[in-house]
Amino acid sequence: MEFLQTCIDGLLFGSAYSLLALSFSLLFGVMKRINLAFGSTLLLSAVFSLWIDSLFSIGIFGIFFLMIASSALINIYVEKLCFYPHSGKYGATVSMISSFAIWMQLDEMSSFLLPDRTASFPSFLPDSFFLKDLFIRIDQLFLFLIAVFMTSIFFYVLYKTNYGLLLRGVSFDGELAKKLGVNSGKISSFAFAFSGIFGAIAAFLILSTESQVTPFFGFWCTLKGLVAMMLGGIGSLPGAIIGGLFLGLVESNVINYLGAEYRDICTYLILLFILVVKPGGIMGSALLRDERAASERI
Amino acid sequence: MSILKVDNLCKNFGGVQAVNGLNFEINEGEIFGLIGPNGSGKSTTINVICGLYQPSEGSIFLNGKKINGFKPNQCVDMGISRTFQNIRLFGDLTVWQNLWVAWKDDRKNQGSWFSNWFGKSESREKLISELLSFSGLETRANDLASNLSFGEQRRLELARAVASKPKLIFLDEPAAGMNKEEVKELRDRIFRLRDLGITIFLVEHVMDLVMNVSNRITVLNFGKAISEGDPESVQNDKAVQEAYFGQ
Amino acid sequence: MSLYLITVLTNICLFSFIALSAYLILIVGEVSFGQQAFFGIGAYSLAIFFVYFDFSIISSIFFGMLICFCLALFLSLLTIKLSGLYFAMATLAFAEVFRLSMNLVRFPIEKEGRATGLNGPEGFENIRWIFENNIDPLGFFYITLITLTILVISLFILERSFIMKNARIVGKDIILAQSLGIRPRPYRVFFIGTAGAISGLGGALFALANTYIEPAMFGMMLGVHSLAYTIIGGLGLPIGPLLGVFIDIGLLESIRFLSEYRMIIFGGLVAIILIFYPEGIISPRIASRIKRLFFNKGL
Amino acid sequence: MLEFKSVGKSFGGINIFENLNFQLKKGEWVGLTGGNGTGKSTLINIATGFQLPDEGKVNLGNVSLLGLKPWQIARLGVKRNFQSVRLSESLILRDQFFVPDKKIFDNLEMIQASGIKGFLNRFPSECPLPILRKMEVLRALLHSPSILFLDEPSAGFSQEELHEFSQFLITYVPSSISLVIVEHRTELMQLVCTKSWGLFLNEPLRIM
Repeated sequence: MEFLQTCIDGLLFGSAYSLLALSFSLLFGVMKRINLAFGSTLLLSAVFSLWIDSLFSIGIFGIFFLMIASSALINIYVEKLCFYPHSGKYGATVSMISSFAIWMQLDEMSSFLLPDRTASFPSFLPDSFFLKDLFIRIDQLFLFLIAVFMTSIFFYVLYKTNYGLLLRGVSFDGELAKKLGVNSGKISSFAFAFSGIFGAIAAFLILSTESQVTPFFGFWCTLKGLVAMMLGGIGSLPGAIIGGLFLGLVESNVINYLGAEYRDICTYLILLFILVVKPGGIMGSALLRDERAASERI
Repeated sequence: MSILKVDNLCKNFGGVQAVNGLNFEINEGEIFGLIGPNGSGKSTTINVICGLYQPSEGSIFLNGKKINGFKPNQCVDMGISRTFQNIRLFGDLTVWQNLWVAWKDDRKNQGSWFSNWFGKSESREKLISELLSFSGLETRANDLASNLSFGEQRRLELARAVASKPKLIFLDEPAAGMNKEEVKELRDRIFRLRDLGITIFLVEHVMDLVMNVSNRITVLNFGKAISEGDPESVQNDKAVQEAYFGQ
Repeated sequence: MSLYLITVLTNICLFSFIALSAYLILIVGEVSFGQQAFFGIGAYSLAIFFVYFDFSIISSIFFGMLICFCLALFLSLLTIKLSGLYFAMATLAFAEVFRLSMNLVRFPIEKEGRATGLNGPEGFENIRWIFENNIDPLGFFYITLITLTILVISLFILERSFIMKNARIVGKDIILAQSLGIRPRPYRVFFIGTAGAISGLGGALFALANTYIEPAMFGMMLGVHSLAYTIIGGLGLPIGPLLGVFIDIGLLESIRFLSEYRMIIFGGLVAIILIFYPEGIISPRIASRIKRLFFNKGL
Repeated sequence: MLEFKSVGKSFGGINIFENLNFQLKKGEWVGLTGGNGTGKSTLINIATGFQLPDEGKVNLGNVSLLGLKPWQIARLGVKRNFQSVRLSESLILRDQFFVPDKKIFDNLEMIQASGIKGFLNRFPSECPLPILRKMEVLRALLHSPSILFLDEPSAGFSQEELHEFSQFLITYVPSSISLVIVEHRTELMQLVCTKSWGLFLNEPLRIM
C-alpha cells in the first residue's frame, strides 16, 4: 500500500514533468536546438504576473492568463535574439550558449521583481481526500487531469491543424519546407510561442501546488524538462510523456525509500545509465555518431 | 505575353562564375526547356529564380514585377513552384499531408484566424483529391511518403509542386532514373499541366523528353546561353554538339 | 595593485583553466556540460590528499590531475558512441552525480585545532597551504599566472603539431578526417581526458586560493559559463577562451556601478556579440589570418 | 585489386543497384558514367566504407572491406575526393594538406607546377574552383593512395580548365595508382582513362 501511495504521488507529479518535457521536445524536434532559457522564461512570466497582481490584484485567473501571454512573448523574444540569427552547423552550439546568456538575463530580471527571494503563489482547491487508504491531494489530481488534457491538445494541434502540420514538415526537413514556400521564420516563432504557452500552463499548475515561487524555479524547470526529455527519448512526443512520468515515479520512490537527499543523484545516475545503454531514451531512437556520419550526405 | 523575364542574370560563388549574363523570356502557357552539361549552371539558375540565392547581378521579372531578392516563400506566393533533382519529400508525413503542406490558400488574407489554424477548407480537400488522381496515388493517400516506390515518389513530388497553385513550375530533372515507360507517363502529365494553363520550365538531361515536349529550348554552358530556339534548330546547332560531345 | 584588482585577476586566471578545458573538447567537436565536475574533483582531491594524507602540495596537485584525467578518460569511453546533446547531457549527469554525492559525504576531522575535512554541503574548510607558507594574494596570483602561461604555451606548441591539426579536422569534418585515414576516436578520448586534467589543475589551484570549497561551487552554472567563455572568445587560438573569461569577469567587474542591472546588460550583450561573431572573436578564420601574417614557412 | 562481387544496395525500397560485379586492376584508369540516381556516388561510398552494401562482397586484394571503418580503408590506400569540395572555410590552403611539413616540402615541385602555389596562402573562398579541385587531388596524392576515387572532379569546368585538369592528372598521378573517375560528362574520361564503364539503373554494369 505504501508503494502504491508513492507511485500515485510520483505519477501525479510526474505529469508536470511530462508537460515540461513536451515543451522541450517540441523545440528540439522542430528546431534541433536546445533552449536553455526555457525555465527562466517561465519563472519570469510567473514573477511578472505576481507583480502585476500585487499592483492591480487581477486574481488567480488573471495571473493564469497573464502568465500564458507573457511567457509566449518572452519566448518569442528569446527566439528572435538567440535562435533566429544562428543557422548552420555551428548554430546549435552558438544558439545554446546565446540562450544561456539570456537565461542569466531573465533570471536577473526575475530577482529584480522578486526582491524577497520568495513569494507565495495562489493555490487553488487546496483540499485532499482519501480513496480507501490512499491520500490524494485534489490540486495534484487536478494537475494530472489538466496535464492529460493539455497533452491531447498538444497532439491535436500538432496532428490536426494547419500550423501543426507545417511545424512537423519544418521539423522533418526545414530546408525543404523553406524551398516549398513555408515561411519558416513564422513557423519557428509559432513553435516558440506554443512551447511558451504550454510551459506556462505547466508552470502555473506546478507553482500553485507548491504554493510558492523561488528564484530557483527557472533552473529547476529547465533541468527537469531536459532530463525527462532525455529519459523518454529526444524527438519522441510519447517518449517525453513517459519520460516525465518515469522521472516522477523514480523521484517519489527514492524519496520514500532512500531519503530526499538521494533524489537527484538517483535521477542523474539513471539518466547516465540510460544514455550509455540505450542512448535513444526509453522510446526514441538516437542517431549515434557513426550512423550520423553515414547518413550525412557525402 | 511573357510570364518570366530574366535579364542579364549573374551569380558567382566566391570567384566562381556559375551563371554569367543569362537572358531569356518565357511566354505564358509554353513549355520551356533548359539543357546543358553538368555544372553548366542549370540548377543555380533555378535556385536564383526561386529565391534560394540572391543574384549577383541582373534582374528577374515575374509578370512584369521584379522579384529579385524575394525569399522562397514570397516566390511561392507569387506563383512559382518547383521539384527537386534528388527527390525530397517529408518522409514521416503521409502522401496527403505532403500535399497539404505545400498547399496555399487563395484567400490567404481573408480567412479568419480560426479557419487558418483549425479549419477544414473545402477547396483544399477538393484540390488535393484532384491532385491524387492526377498523379495516380489515390490508393496511397494515407501511406507515409517514405514507403512509396521511386516512381511514386517522383509523381508525388510533381503533384506537390502543383499543390501551391503555381502559374510557373520548375521541373529539375524530373526524368532522372526513369525507364522509357515512366518517361512517357511523365510526358503526358506535363502536357496535362500545360493544358491547365501552367507554364513549365523544364531542366533535363534526358534529351528525348526535352526534345519532345518543349516549345523552345535554351542551351547553357559555363553559365552562358550558347544556343536557343525550337528543338530542331537547337539539335542541329554546332555549338551545342560541341558542348555535349566535345570536338 | 589593490587587493580587489588582484582577486579579480586571480579569478580570471583560475577560470581560464576550465575555459581551456571546454576549448579542447569543443575542438574535437563535442559540447560538455560537465567540466565543472573535473574542476571540483581537482579541488576535492587536492584537499583530500593535502589535508588527510599530508602529501606535498605538488604531489597533491599531480594526483588530483591524474584522477581527473582517468575519470575523464573513463567518461569518454563510457560515452564513446554519444555526440551532440547526448554527450552534453551525459557529462551533465556525471557532473551532477559528483556534486550531489559530495553533499552526502561527511568525514570531518580536526587539524591543528581547526575543523576541516569533508563535511557535506557545509564544505571543506581550512585548506591552509597559502597561510602555512605565507603566500600573499599577489604571490598566489603569480603562481596561477605562471602555471597558466606554461599551459597556454604548451597548447600553442601543440597547436603547431599534427595532433591538434588532426583533432581539428575530426571536430570540423569527421567524414573528411576518416577519408584521410585519421581514426577519430583516439583524438576524442585523448582530448576529453586532457581537458579533464586541465580542469582539475584549475580546480586544485582554486581550492588553494579559496582555502574553502563546497559542492555548490561546482554547479552547472560554472560548466555552462566555461562553454560561454570559449564560444565568445573563439576556437581559433588557445588565448580565445582567456579573452572570453576576461570579457566576462572583467566586464562584470567594470560595470559594477550598475550592479542591479549587471546580468541584464551582460546577458543581452553576449547574445548580441554572438550574432555578430558567431564563431567567437578569435575565430579559426582570424587565427589563420594571423598565422598567415606571421609565419610564412617559405611556401 | 579492388573487386565488387554481386553487390546490392537499396535505399528505402528503391533499388540503387543489384548484382553489381567488377574488378579494378592495379594501375588501371577507369571512367565511370551513368545518369542521376544510378548509384555512382553510392558505389564510391561503399568502396570507401561510408556505406554498407545490403548484400555481396567487396575485396581489396585478399582483404574484405566489409565491416571496416572508413579510416581503416583509407589507411589501406583507398582514397577519395568529394563531389562538393571538402575544404575547411577557415583554413588557408597550405594548412589543408594534413600531412607533415616535410612531405609538403618534398613535393613542393609538384605543388608549384600544378599552379596552386600562388593560392597557398588564401582561403578556399578566395580561390577559383579548378584550384580547389586540384587541391583536393593533391591532398589525396600526398596521402599516398593506391586507389583514388574522384567524384565528379570536372563539374563546372570550362573547356580549357578541363584540358588543363586532365593534363594535371596525367602528369602528376603516378601510373601505379588505380584511378576511378566518376563523371556525368564523358569528356575528361576520354582524355584520361584507359577504359570506361557505364552504370545504368536496373542493369548490370556495362563495360563500354
